[in-house]
Amino acid sequence: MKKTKLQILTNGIIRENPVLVLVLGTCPTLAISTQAINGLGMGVSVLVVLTCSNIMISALKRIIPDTVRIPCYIVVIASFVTMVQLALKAYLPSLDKALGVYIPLIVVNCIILGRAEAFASKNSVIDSMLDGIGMGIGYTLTATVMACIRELLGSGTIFGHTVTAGTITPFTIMVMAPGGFFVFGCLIALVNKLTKGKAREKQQNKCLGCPGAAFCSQKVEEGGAEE
Amino acid sequence: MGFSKHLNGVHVNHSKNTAGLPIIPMPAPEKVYIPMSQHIGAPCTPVVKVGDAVKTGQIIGDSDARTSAPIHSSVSGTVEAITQGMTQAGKIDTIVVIKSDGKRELADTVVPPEINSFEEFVAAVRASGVVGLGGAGFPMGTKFNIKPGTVEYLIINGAECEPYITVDHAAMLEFTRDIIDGIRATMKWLQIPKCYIGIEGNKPDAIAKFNELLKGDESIKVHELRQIYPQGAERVIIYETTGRIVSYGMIPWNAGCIVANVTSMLKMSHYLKTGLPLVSKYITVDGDIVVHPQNVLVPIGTPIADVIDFCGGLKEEPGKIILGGPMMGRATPSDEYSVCKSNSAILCFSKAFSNQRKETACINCGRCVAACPMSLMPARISRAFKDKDVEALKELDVLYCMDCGSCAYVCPARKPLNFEFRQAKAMVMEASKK
Amino acid sequence: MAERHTNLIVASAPHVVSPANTASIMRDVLIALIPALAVSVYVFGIRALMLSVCCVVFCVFFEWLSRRIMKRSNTIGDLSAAVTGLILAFNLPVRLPFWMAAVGCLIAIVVVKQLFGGLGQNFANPAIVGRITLFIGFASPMANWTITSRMSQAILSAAEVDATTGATPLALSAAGLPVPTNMEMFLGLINGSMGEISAAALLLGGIYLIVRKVISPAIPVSFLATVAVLSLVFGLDPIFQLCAGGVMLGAIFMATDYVTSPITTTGRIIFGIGCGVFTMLIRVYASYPEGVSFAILLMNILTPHIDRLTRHKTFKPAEGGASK
Amino acid sequence: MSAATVFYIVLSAIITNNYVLSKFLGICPFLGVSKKLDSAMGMSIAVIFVMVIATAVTWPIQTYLLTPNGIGYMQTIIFILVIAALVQMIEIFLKKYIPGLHKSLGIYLPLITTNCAILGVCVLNIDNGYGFLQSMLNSFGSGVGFLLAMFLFAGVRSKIETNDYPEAFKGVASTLVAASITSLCFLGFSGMLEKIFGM
Repeated sequence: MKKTKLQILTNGIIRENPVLVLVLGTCPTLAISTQAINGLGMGVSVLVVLTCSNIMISALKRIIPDTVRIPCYIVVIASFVTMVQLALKAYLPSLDKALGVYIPLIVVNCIILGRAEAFASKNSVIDSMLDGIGMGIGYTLTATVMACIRELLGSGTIFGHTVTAGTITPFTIMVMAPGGFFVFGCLIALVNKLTKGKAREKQQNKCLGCPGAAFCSQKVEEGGAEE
Repeated sequence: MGFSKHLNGVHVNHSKNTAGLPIIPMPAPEKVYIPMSQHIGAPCTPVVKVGDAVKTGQIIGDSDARTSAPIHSSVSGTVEAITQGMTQAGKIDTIVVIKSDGKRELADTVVPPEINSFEEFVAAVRASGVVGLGGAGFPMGTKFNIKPGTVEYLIINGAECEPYITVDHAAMLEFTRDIIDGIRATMKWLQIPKCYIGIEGNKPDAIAKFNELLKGDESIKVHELRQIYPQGAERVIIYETTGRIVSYGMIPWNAGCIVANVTSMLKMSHYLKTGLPLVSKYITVDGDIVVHPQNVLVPIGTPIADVIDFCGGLKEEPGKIILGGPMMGRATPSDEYSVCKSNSAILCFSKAFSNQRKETACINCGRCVAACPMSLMPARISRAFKDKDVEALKELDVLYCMDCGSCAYVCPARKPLNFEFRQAKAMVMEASKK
Repeated sequence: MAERHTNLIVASAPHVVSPANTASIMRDVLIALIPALAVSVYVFGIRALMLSVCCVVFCVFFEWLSRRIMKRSNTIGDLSAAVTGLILAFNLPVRLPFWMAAVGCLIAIVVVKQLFGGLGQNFANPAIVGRITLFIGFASPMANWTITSRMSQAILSAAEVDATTGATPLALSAAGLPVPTNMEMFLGLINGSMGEISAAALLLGGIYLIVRKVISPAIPVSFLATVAVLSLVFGLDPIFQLCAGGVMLGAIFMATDYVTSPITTTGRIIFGIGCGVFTMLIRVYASYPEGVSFAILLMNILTPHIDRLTRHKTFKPAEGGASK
Repeated sequence: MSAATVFYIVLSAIITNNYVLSKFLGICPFLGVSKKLDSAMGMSIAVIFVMVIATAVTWPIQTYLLTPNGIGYMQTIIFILVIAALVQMIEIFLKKYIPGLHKSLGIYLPLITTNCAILGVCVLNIDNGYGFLQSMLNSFGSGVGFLLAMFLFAGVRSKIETNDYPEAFKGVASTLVAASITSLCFLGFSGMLEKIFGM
C-alpha cells in the first residue's frame, strides 16, 4: 500500500514516532531533556540534519555504490551535523554549551542513519524530505514534551518560566538520571496504551530502524537482526 | 563413613494421635473388591471365575511378568463378579468382587514354605504377595531377585516420618521378633553382611526394643533418625544410614543397598513362618472428624467407607479423605474405593481443614530452599516452570525432585510446588524424548 | 450399608501446610516494628504516629488503586503494603509534609512494586527506593531534623549553637562536635529519621522476628558485623556507627526483605557483608552522611548475581553415577 | 601523573560519571543487549576494546593533525570515519589472526560503530582537554563503567524478564523503569572519589 504524502509526513509524529515507538535516539533524548529549551533545541537540530540528510541521500541514492553506502551516509550526515554545530556555536552559544557533546553525537543518532537506510535510500526526494520533516517533528515533540515534564516536576518551571517553583517544592530527582529513565518509560507506556499495544510490537522488532541492522548479519539475540 | 552433613527437611507436627494404641483386627466385610493392579509393574489376570468358592490366602490373580506379585483373596466366600471399575489410583482396572461368608477360612495352600536355596527364598517372597508397603508398591520378590552377595547394606525403613500414621510403630513394638527373623532370613539368602534399621527418634520405645533383642548381633544396627520429614524417603534414608548417594535414574542396588519397609519385612516374615500371604493390611484411621481414631488390621479390598464405619464413623461431612500420609498421600474422590496393599492410613478431614490453601505470589522467602532434602531450588524451579523454560528446568535438576512435598508444606504463599514440579518433570522428559 | 461420600475434595499432596503464610509473616514484621514506633512517638511526639499512619494508609491505598486500575486481584490483605508504608515512614524525618510522604508511597508501591507485577516481582526494596528518591528529590525537607527536649544533651547544645541544623549524630560526628553517649545512642534519645533512632527497640523487633523464624539472622548479623569491623578499621567507634543512622533499621528490616535479597544462607551472608562495606564506604567517603539505603539498593541490584553464584548443589553424586 | 590521579580518572569514569547511568551514552546496547549475561559481557568487552583503540587513534589525529591546521571543525566527520574504519579493521584483523576472540566478540563489533559512547568518549576527551595518557585512562574507565552497568543490569533483567507487567509497561517501558531504579544507586557514590583521592 502506497502511502500518501500526508501519511508520510504524519507517520513519524505518533504512529511511528522514532523515540517512543521505534525506540531510537534514546541517548540524547534522555540526556538533554532536563530543560524544555534544550529539548526543543535538540529537536530542531535533529529535524534539520534529518531532513537535509534525507534529501541528500535520496538524491544521491543512484550514485552511491551499495557496498560502501553506510560510510557514505555517515559522511553526509556528519557534514550536516558539523554545519548545525557551527551554526549553533555562532548564533546560540548558550544552547550549544547546554547540549555539549550531544550535538556531534547526532551523527550516531540512530534515527538519522536509520531513516537514511530504511527510507531515504528507497524513496523519492520529496517523500524523503517529508519523512525527514515528519520524523523530525515527532522527535522534537517527544524531546520537548519529555523535557517539559521533567523541568516542571524537577525544577517547577517550563522554558525557564516559573510555574510551580516557590509554591511547591520541586522534586529535583526528575532532572537527574533516574527521572529521565522513568519519564521516558512512562511516555512509552502511554504510547503503548494509546496504540493498544501496536507500538510495542514495533519496539520488539528493533531492526525496523536500527542502523546496526545494516552492518549486522547475525542474530545478537532473539529479536536482534533480521534480513 | 566420611559424611557429616545432614539432608534438609521440615519440621512437621507429628500428630501421632494413635500412637500406643493396639492394632485391632477388623472382621471381614460383606464384600471385598480386590483390584488386580496393586503394585508397580504388570497387572495380574484373575485366575478364578465368577461363582468359584475361594478361601482366605488363595491366589485369585497372578502374572508371568518379572515385575509383579500375586494377589490373594482376603476373605473366604464366593466370587460374585469380575468387573472393570475405577480404583483409588484413578485408573480403570479389573476388580474381583468376593462375597464373604464371614468365616475367613484359610486355604489349604497356607502352609509354611520350605526354603533351602536362594531361588526358593525369592520364590517364597514373591508368593507372599508382599510389595513395598510404605506406599511405593514395588514387588518385593522382584526387588530381592538379585545376584546374592552384590548388596552390602539392607536398610529397613521404620522411619514412619509422615504425620498421623502409627501402624509401623505399632507393628515394630508388637512383632519385633518377627521383623528381626525376616531380616536375618533376607541377609542369609541374599548374602548381605550388614543391616541398618532406621527408626525416627520419636519412637524411642521401638528403638529400645530392637536394641534389646539385637544385643550381641553386630551385623544388624538400629539407626536413630532425626525427627525431621522426610527421613523415610528412600534416597534420604540410604544417605542418613550409609552416607551413600543414589542418583536420579538409579536404584538403591546401584549403591549397594536394598531398602525395605518394616511392615513389608514383617509380612514377608509372617509368610515364611506361617504361609499366610498378604491378605490384610495395618491401617491408621485418623483425622479431625473420625470418631474413634485407631489402628486397624483391614482385609485388603475392604471399601474405605466400611473401615471408617468400623472406627465409629465420621463426626461431620468429610472434605477430604486421604489414603496414606498427609504429606505424600493421595486424596481420594470417593470412599467407595477399596483398601489396597500399599495403603497405610485413611485420614478423614473436615471441610474446614481441607480448604486451607489459597495461593498468593512467591515472596522469595527461601523456606523451600532451606527445606528441600535434595538441595534443589524450588522457588527457581517454580519460576522456570511458569516460564515454560525447559532448559532451565533441566539445569535446575528438577528430575531429582522426589515429590516429598516439603517445599509445598513450608511455602507461606501456599504454592503447590511439588505438584508443579511433577508437571515440570513431565515437560523435561517430553523434551528429552524429542 | 455405610454412608457414601463421592464428592470429596481432590487436591495434590501435601495435605497439611505449615502455619506461616504471607499475611502472618507480614503481621509479624508489623508487630516487630511496634517498639521502634513507640520510642519514636516518645521522642518526637504524636506527629510520628500521624506520619506513620499516613504512610501506611497511602501505601495500602495505592496498592488497592493500582491493582484495581490494572484489573487484578486485590492484594492489600497480604499486609505487604502496610509493612512497606510503615518502614518507609520510619525512614522519614518527623516533620516531612504529608504530601511528600505520599509521593514516597506512590513511588514505593506503584513504581517499584506494582509496575513490576506486584509482590514478589520487584527487584528493589520499595521502601528503600521510596526513601532514596525522596532523599534526593526533596533534599532539604528530608534533612529537616526536629529537636525535642527528650533528646541527648549533646544534640540540644549543638542546636543552641546553630538552631537551624538540628544535626544528626552522624552529622555532628562529621563536623567534629561532641556526640551523644553510646547509651543515649542505643536507647534512641537522638534525632534522625523517625524510626531509626532507637537501636534498642529495633533490636527487640529483630529478636522477635528471628525467634518467630520470620527472618534468618544471616543478613542482620553479617551486615552489623561488617559495619563494626570496618568501623574499627577506619578508627571509628563501632557502637556509635552501629547505633547511628539507619544501620539497625536497614539491617533488620530492609536488607532482610525476602523478595530483594538472596535466597540461600551463603548468598545472604555475602549480601549482608556487601551492605556493610558499601554503607561504611559511603559514610566515610561520599558526600552523603548516610549510606545504608544506597548500600542496600546496590546489593538488591546485585542479588540476581549472588543468587546465581550461590545456588545450592543438588544432592547427587559428583560423578553423576551412584557413589560408593 | 600520580597513582592517585590514575585511580581517580579511572574510578570516576566507572562509578560517579558512569557513561550509561549518568551520561546516557550507549543506551541502545544497554537496553538491547542486556537480556542475557553472556551477550551483555561480550558487548561490553568489545566496547572497552574499541573505546581504547579509538581514543589511541583519534587523540593524536586531533592534536597533531586537526588543531595545528585549524580544521578542528572537521572533528565530527573525521572521528566517525576513523571509528567506522577502525571497527572494520579490528574485525578483519581478529577474524584472521585471533579467530577465537572474533567468534566471541565478532557479532558485537559492527554494532559498535554507531554506539554513541565510542564517539562520545573520543569527543569528550578532547573537550575536557585531557592529555594522551589521561584520555586513554578515561576511555578505559568509561568502558569498564559500561561493563559494570551492563553487568548489574543484566542481573536485574534476568530477574524481572518474565514478570507479569501491566499491559502498557510490557517491553521497553518496564526496562526503562528498571534502569531508572538501577541508576539511583550510582548517585550514592557522589563525592566519594574526590574525598578518597583528595581532588
